[in-house]
Amino acid sequence: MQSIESSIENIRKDFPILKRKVRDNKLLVYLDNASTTQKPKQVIDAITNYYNNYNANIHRSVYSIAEEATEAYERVRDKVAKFLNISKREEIIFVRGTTEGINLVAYAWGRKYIKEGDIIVTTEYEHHSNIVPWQLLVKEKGAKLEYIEINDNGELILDQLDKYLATGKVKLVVFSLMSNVLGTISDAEKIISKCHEAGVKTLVDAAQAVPHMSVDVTKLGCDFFAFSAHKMLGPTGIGVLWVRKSVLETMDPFHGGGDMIREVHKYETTWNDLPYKFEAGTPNIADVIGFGSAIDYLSQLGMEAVRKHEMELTQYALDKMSQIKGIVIYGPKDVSKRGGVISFNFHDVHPHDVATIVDREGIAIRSGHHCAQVLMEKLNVAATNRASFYIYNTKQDVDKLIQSLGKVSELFKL
Amino acid sequence: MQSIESSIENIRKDFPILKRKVRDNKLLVYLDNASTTQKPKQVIDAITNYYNNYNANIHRSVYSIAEEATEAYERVRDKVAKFLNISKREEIIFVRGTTEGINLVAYAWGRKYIKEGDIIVTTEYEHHSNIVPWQLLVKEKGAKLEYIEINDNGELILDQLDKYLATGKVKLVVFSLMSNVLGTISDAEKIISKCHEAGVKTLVDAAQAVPHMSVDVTKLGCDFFAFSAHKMLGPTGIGVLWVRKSVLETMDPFHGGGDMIREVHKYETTWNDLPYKFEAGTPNIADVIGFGSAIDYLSQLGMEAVRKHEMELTQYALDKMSQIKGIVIYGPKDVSKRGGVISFNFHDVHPHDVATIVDREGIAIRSGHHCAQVLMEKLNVAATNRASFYIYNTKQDVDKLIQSLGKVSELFKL
Amino acid sequence: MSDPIYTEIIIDEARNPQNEGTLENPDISQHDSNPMCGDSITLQMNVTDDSINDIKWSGEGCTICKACTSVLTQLIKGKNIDFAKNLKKEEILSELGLEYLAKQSPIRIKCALLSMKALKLGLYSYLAKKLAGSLSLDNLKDDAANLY
Amino acid sequence: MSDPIYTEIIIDEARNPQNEGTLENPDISQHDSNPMCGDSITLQMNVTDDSINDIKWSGEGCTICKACTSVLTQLIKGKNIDFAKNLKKEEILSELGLEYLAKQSPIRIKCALLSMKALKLGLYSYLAKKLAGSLSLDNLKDDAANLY
Ligand SMILES: Cc1ncc(COP(=O)(O)O)c(C=O)c1O
Ligand SMILES: Cc1ncc(COP(=O)(O)O)c(C=O)c1O
Repeated sequence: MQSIESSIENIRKDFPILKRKVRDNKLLVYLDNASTTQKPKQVIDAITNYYNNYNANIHRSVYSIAEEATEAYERVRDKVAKFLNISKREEIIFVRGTTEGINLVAYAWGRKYIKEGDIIVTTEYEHHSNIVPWQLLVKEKGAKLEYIEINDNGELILDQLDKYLATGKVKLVVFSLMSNVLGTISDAEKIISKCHEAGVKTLVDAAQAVPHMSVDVTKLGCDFFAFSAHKMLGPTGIGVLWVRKSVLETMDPFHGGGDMIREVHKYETTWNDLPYKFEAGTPNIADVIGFGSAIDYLSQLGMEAVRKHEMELTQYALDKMSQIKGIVIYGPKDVSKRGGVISFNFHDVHPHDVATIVDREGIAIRSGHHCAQVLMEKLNVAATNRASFYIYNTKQDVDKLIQSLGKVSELFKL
Repeated sequence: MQSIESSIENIRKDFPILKRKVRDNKLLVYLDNASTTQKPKQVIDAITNYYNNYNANIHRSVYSIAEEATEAYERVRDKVAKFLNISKREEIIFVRGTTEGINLVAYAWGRKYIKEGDIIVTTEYEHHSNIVPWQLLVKEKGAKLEYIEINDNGELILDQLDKYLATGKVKLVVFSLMSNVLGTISDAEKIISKCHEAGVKTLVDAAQAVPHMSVDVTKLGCDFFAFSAHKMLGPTGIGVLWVRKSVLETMDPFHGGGDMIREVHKYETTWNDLPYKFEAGTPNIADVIGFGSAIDYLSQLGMEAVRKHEMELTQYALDKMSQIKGIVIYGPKDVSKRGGVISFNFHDVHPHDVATIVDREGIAIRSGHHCAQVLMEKLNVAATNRASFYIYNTKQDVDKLIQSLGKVSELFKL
Repeated sequence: MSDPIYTEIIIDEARNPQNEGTLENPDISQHDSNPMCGDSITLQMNVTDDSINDIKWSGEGCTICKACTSVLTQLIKGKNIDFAKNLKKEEILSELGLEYLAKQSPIRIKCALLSMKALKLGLYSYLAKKLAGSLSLDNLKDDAANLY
Repeated sequence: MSDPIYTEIIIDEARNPQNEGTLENPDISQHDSNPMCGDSITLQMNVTDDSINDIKWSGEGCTICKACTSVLTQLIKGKNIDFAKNLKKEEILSELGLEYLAKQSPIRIKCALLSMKALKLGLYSYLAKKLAGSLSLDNLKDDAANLY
């Protein structure tokens, strides 16, 4: 497997947007990859090719292009299975993204199995999409939501999980495999094995993990697993919810409509086979097909190489950034325990102002609460700045960021 | 406004797929437009342009391309508003399609307001997506689902609505503005005014109507209105749910997650303004932008011209088809009361066989139950064939179909 | 134009299918349907001494579905359960010259194999009831699930 | 590179904002926040004889948000309610040379106008309570809704 570094010029050529000039004719430096990634021309071409050559609705018709479309769509399900070492393709449900995936679980599993007095455990570093659906559910059911807190290093305090499990009331533990703010990689093996012992189901929010490291769902051993295509070179509007078959078989349908039924009568209806039971209506066919290309692209690079590249960049950036006047950096210091997401703040300068100043140089970083307000409350800040890397980012990108951050110190006389 | 007929050659040039050869080198004749339509290069280009030039997550960041993306996304909301004469942009919610739109209503409105003993009224010619969500809801709530039947001409028997309304138990009446099987255009004005008088809410499934005729949502006066982009030149994976603001304001959120919140705390959360409260997670940004181009394209043609073209084609096709040996045609005979969707059967030949034979000539028609099994039961058939037209179809396309249907009679010795 | 699908054999087989009807007190009765097109088949069998001594089918289907169902029932009738358990889809398809469907038409293949799916599921339920817990049955359910 | 946004005026105004604090028993107290960035402002006012005789704000915000809030409170303080009701966003923006924000940065404009949104909503609630049912108020809620 080649290193990303050695082929980075070719990789960058695959991403048309990297030639984009913004603001005062500055070349775009895109460092908001935790939010969404850019798309290689292979992905864009797959979508275009679908629309230009075989656009048709799927699963429904016998004519040629409908068969081609159905084949192409279903082949992506196989690609996802292979990419994540999932043995049963029917466990893979296409959804709009991580958010819809988690909500589907809350509605179609949670509303059936969560009862009054039950506990759902989440963590302090979750994205809103792994908090709010559970808040809504526990409110409806008279259940309770509890939080595993983080320590000063930005890591989960897993003893707290033991405490909750000991109550015997926990029905579900949900956590992010990688924090989208701190970059922390959760000790999934430990969490899931504790839950297994206690007979408790687990949901993994893998939105930040699947794009950036090799993940083996079978080995992981969780029950629910969700992620988004747009954070891994794929199109917007598509993502995956994986559910262990034995669990999926016990779930009520979520959306009612076309394709998810077997037979509809006026007053009763039977459901289609898995996974179609959970894919009601015309799916996002073009973007599933584009997503297939994204998986091909990443597979070709190799997820180990992707991870290695990001670890190098992150180490480089952490070293340089920590020397900037007035800066605070959040999350684990050890790059082997974190992904390529660096959140930071300047004393006395609001992140929004930092992002705007940096943007003037063509550099895109994110500032805000990153849909993690519970974590912001914990860190005792309203917002942070966040730079996050992907396969097309270089040390030069980091250098530009560092230089621009220097201007912040200057302008605000830090 | 130019007629479609006079500019059809130019229109056809905008659709790359119409040059596609299928099977034994036959030029594709696409007549499954009720299922999904083809896309003009303007729509495909808008998507490509987004990915190539300003792909970024929206509503969240201050850097240049994120602002461009947010602007472009929100501008489409305005386009939808203008296209359908909706005065409040915040009433427009982007969803995956009609199916998700209707399910959103069932969950976020229905679960709150439908109680034991209540009645929801639907019709015999609904698509599964306007039946199954209500079956699920009434089952959960101990409510009842009733059907307005159709007469021999394929039109709703509206006296039956009076009967249901007279019970005083009806909370919601749902109906399709145009049947996807019979082509029947519902008498929406009458239905909605009856419901208004009775203080009953109405939901319009406009999946087949918005693409094919001029629709004025304000004038219509319903409470909920849903349709899909992919049936009107737009990309797959995007659609619209419109809800009257006074109703939308009373609805609980549907999906929990990013963007739909105002402030998230550990145990309580407040919601974002409309419509964002109902758009959780990263939306399907690229396809919303592509959808904007589809609306532009149709606006430029003019929906009156679209309707006129389809009426002409439909009349032409009905005349010719009715002369084929062994054929039965369903739905209203009068083209002013129906859209460009023609369902038909041959005595003794299964629709699947018909579609396969026709497909050998490169002609794409749909055969099956069209996600309308309740209607199939009523028509006393397992399935039908369906040819459906759009702006790029010509009388030659119809001629080819007719010729090919002749072969069916021959092969099966009808 | 050649229409290899709609050969005279197939049209005839579908027009005059064998073993259409129902059984009085079937030992096995299995319904299955194809949500895409509405094909809907019920297969009924009587079993004596591990042998399928009668088989009938009823329902709606296209030419391909009917022809294949007819052929399937003819192949199975009088054979023992092990034969039916191990029947391969290729054996049905080749009888009617439809082998290429499996490759060329992922959608029409479902029409051809619907009755076979019902057969495998029906046998599964029947044997599962008789030999509850026996592992050797698992392949039947999997066979049915992986037919297309 | 020119950085027209971060002029000395704005940085100074934000570093030393006027009217920061809280009131004991405010007649009007309105909180609003920007879900995108976490800016979060509470505006409090005392009203006597239709005149806003005291105004304070508290909360978190970026340089632009703070500077604009400071300017807004200075403009309003001592003025009568009608003045505040009719205050236009352009008046705030021009004080700080930020007019172009409205066109160029649909996102940062929200930072600049958050306090104005709170002002309009706060007045709406206050007046609605006083003159329940009066139609002349509707524009305030709309003003707030349509600021950005
Ligand atoms: C009348 C009608 N309603 C609803 C739908 C469902 O639309 P979608 O599959 O885009 O959700 C369709 C199309 O399949 C339709 O024709
Ligand atoms: C950890 C995590 N979970 C969930 C999400 C939500 O993903 P989406 O917005 O694609 O639904 C994100 C991204 O925003 C994320 O970073």
